Amino acid sequence: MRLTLNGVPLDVDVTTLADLVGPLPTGQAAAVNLEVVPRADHDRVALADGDVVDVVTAVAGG
Amino acid sequence: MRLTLNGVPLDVDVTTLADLVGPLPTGQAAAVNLEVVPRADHDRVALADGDVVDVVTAVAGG
Amino acid sequence: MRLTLNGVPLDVDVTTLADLVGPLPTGQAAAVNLEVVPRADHDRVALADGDVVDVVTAVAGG
Amino acid sequence: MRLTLNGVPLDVDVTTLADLVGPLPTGQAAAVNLEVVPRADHDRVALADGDVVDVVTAVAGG
Amino acid sequence: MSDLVIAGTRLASRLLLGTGGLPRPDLLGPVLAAARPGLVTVSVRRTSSTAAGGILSVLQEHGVPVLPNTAGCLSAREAVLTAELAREALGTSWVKLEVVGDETTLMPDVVELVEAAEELVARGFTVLPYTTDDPVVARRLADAGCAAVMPLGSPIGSGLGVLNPYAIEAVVAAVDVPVVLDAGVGTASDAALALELGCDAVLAATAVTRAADPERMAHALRLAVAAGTAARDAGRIPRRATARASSPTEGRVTWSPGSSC
Amino acid sequence: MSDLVIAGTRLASRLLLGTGGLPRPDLLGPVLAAARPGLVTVSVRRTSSTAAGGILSVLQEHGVPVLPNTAGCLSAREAVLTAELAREALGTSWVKLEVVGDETTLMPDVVELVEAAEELVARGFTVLPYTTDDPVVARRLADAGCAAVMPLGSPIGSGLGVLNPYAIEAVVAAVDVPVVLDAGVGTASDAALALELGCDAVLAATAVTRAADPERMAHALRLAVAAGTAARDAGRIPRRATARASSPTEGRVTWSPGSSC
Amino acid sequence: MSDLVIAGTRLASRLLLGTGGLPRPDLLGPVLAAARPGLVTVSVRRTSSTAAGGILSVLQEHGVPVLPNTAGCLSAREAVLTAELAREALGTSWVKLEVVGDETTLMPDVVELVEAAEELVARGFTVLPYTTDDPVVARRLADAGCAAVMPLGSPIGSGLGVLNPYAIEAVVAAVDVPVVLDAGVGTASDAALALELGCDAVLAATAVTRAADPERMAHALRLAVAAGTAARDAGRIPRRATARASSPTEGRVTWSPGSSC
Amino acid sequence: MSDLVIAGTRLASRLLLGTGGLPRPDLLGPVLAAARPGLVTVSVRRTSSTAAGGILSVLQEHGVPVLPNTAGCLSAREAVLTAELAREALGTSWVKLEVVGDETTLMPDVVELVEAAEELVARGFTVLPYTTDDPVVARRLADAGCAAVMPLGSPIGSGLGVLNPYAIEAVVAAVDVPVVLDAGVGTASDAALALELGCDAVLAATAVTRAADPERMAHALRLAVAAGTAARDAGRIPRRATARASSPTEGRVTWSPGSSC
Repeated sequence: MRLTLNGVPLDVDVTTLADLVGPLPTGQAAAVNLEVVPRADHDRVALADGDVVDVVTAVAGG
Repeated sequence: MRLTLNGVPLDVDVTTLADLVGPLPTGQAAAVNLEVVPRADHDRVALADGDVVDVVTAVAGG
Repeated sequence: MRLTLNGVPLDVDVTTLADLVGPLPTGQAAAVNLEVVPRADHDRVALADGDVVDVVTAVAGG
Repeated sequence: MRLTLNGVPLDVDVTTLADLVGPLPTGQAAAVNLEVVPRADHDRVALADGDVVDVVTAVAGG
Repeated sequence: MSDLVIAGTRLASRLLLGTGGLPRPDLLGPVLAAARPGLVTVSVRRTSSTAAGGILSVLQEHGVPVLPNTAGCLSAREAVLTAELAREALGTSWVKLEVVGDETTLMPDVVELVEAAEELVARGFTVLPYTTDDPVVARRLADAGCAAVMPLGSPIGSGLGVLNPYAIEAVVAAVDVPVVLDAGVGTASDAALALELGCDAVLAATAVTRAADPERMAHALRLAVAAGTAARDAGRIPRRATARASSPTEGRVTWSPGSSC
Repeated sequence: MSDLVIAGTRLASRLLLGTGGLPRPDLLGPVLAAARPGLVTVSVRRTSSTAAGGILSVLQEHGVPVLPNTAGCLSAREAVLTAELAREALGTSWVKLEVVGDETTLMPDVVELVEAAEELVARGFTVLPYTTDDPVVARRLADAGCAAVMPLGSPIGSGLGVLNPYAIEAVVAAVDVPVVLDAGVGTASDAALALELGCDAVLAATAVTRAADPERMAHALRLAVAAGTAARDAGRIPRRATARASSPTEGRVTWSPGSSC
Repeated sequence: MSDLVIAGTRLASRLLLGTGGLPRPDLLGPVLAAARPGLVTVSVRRTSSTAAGGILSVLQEHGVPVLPNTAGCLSAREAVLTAELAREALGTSWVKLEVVGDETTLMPDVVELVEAAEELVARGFTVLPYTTDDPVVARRLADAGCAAVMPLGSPIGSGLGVLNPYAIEAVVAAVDVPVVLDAGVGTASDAALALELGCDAVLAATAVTRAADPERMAHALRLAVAAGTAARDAGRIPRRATARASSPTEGRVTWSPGSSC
Repeated sequence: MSDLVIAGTRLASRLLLGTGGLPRPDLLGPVLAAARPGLVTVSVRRTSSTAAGGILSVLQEHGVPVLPNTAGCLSAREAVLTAELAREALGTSWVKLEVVGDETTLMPDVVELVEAAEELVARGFTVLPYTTDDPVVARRLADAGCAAVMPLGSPIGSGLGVLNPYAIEAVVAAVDVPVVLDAGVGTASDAALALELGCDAVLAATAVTRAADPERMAHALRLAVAAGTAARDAGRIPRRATARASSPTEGRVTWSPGSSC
């Protein structure tokens, strides 16, 4: 399956968001196609070819 | 016919806007129910009971 | 003897500055004719008719 | 005779200030040993060995 | 600086004038003669109100183009209606757009202002909005098709001058349309400063009309606008933290260092 | 405001001009034509120095009275000598008295200044001292017989304008002789402000001579001085912390409070 | 002044801190210890970016509540997405809402800002918007349900302090929610001034993180905020144009008027 | 910054306090406890005057060194007499030298001041002169042997703060002795600013004694002086005309440029 992860094209063989990003530590979050996916749903959200996935973390700023 | 002219209730017997306000000099304009009526249409616009008519003029300001 | 003490005319019968002002507490000082007289000299300085004596004290200020 | 003219040592054979500086145009003035010499006295003031002569002129400034 | 052109129209002066607040209507003529403004604002009000009318003939006499305003309007809707009334009354599609957001400070409500500007541009008006000193809002107004932007120096009638010169410079940098400093001018130096900051014109009202001598203040502001324009064109010296002598430092006559001075 | 009179002499303008710093001597004529100054300062320097001379004929041509200065002098003694040289050279007893106390800031040394002023007055000079913005020193100078006082707005050549308007107003209040703002003017609004603060005149040098276009800046300052003078005479509006409408607040056409607006 | 309460939450300090710009990440701990801030902002960025992470454990260690921001967002839509990411990542519904309208000045785009604020309030966020010093926009934000408003003193990172104190006072007067001065603080006196003008808190970032000694500046700002708060509560003396003696005017010892003094 | 040392004596604080103007004498104790000043000024007055006495025991109780002033003196001669009276009365050779030149502005007469300073130094006093913000006079005073210089920020009791920060910086640069900002402080930010400008200490009187709550303002100024000192030591960020982001500019999650945003 062809995905984009944090802006980088990627060819991986995964089914769910959890498969791709694993368990996220506190301070991180994931979005699929620019919609935030709550942590609890990561293993219920199936990824599709062409999906855009982003994982963010808290950084110094502001 | 009961009208409001410049905020003041009025009981008059008129048919058109022109009947009510006469020929307006340069610098003045009239509105019926808060819609501006071009000068050329004053004698074509019929007034109805309850209409709100305003006549304005340029004054010092700003 | 006619003296001026702190701007007020005074008729007194004294010989020395000490006679007039007594022992001054800390924070006070005396001058005769606008010359400061050290505390130790108060009983050695004789006053003369017409002398101007001032006694000052520290006050809130500045 | 050894003079200083405008800060520069000079060996010249002159008698008076006028001999040295000639007729000064309007806008100029001369001093000998840092004393201004009125124009009218230039040919009456004798110079002596070691004298310091300055000639100034109006310049743009201020 | 060449002449000020707004929406393709060359104005006769970089001083614009408001007319409200004169103690006597007959002062308007002398004030106009002294100010020679490029535009003069008027308001439109009900004929039954106590507001002084009869102003147009004086303006015509002095050959000054009129710029109706929407002063007092509290919403885009009100401002659009007022602009339409003014266009019909005065035969001009130019409008100084004002949407007030606060009756104490008379500050613009920029959200309503942008909305009103878009609507009026769509209706064919030449829109000159009275706005804050916010460069982002100014660019929005310019992008919406406004013919100029009119940021405030300080609140209307306050006479506090340009409270934030930095912001006015940012507005000037942000837009390609003319910038007219509006509101807050109190005296000549305020007007000159506005031009020096890069504004293309200044609008004064209270500064003139409520001065002790309105005619003389009108004259003062005309001179100040000309002065500020010329100074800007002349390219001022940079500000320096240290002094720099303006007289020659060499050639002074004095005692030599060694002598007893 | 009537004409400026110093020591009984009516000056043609409230703008005074320094001449040092022009990039080319031939600019002086056009600058004088544009500025039309009431007085023009010059320095006196050794004929052998590199300082530009030949200035007097240009001044005469433009009919401008000359005011020699004692720029660069570091003591009363030096200043008196320089003033005497200038009087002999230029045939005028007027002198702009400068005694510098610090070669970085070029600030006056007021102790030496007062001493020099007293000496020069005693020698029959008409003394215009360059001083600080200290009202007590200004009064001392006036009491010593100076014909005017010339407080600085900011350091010479800095272009920082009037750093302490409060102090300049205090100087104006402290003396009965004319007050000339000297030093620090950078642009037109600075000059206008000085007049508005109550100064009787402004002296500019670097602001003009080192501007990108000296002739135009000369013109700008002439206008600015006229603007500031007129504004002061016109009686400006008071500064207010709150806004005050300049358009009528009554008679607007709008939806009634009850309607859906 | 009692403790600062925002959205029902009592904060430990009126100093809020941004964390971006520290030269070394290990300085964060000492800075927090010195500042003891009421809230600390963080950004959310892709895990693959070079932005320094690992910040949360340091914040937890110091017991400081985190306030995620939407820095860099150019539209309401982007800001809402970023706020949602932050809420999910950090488990807080608080957000410092930033919508930038100009990449040079980093000034807020107030039109997008108001829209984003409305949307985020509707989604249950506690919204603290970074805004301009415009009181009308501030009131719109408060009316939209924002928990505080955060007007800028001057552009982000400029260190210019409060460019328009008048406007900040107007913002304070316009809203009932807490006012946090955000952006522009350069040093201690800027922070104290903000409190004296009526702000309820100050947010500093660059002033601390890019100071030569961030830890010491953090300490300085903590003291300054306390100083400004106390000064405001103490009721300062009014400003006077004239002097007023602070020492007794009677009872001095001196020569009598008639004597030769 | 290390401790403040004047004439070899280490002071406990960079805040100095004047005591005149308290509404009730019993406030002095709490004010001293809140301010913890390094020195406290007093005046000397005739015992028969109405001026409040009994102050020394309170000062002793709080362990604060006393600094007598010569407030109200109009000439060097008067000031020397007053200093001698104070030395005899208080057993200290320290004196805050004031020679007033104008009873409206209470500005120093710097000519008399320098003369008095020279005389008092010759008589063995440790002289701290209250002076103007003139760097040349400050250097003269330092050269005369004064132990510190105390330039005014603005007139005594005016609360106008530092009217000319440029001048205060010039004074700091001009002398090697400690610089104490004296007069004009109105509130905490003024005091912090003075330290940031390079002053070594601040003297406040009216700001505290006539505040609505003197004790709290004393506390505020103590914090402000500490804040300003720390900020100066911390090395503030430079002022910039343009913004600089404090959050990372990379790594944001958003719509790609090509998408419909």
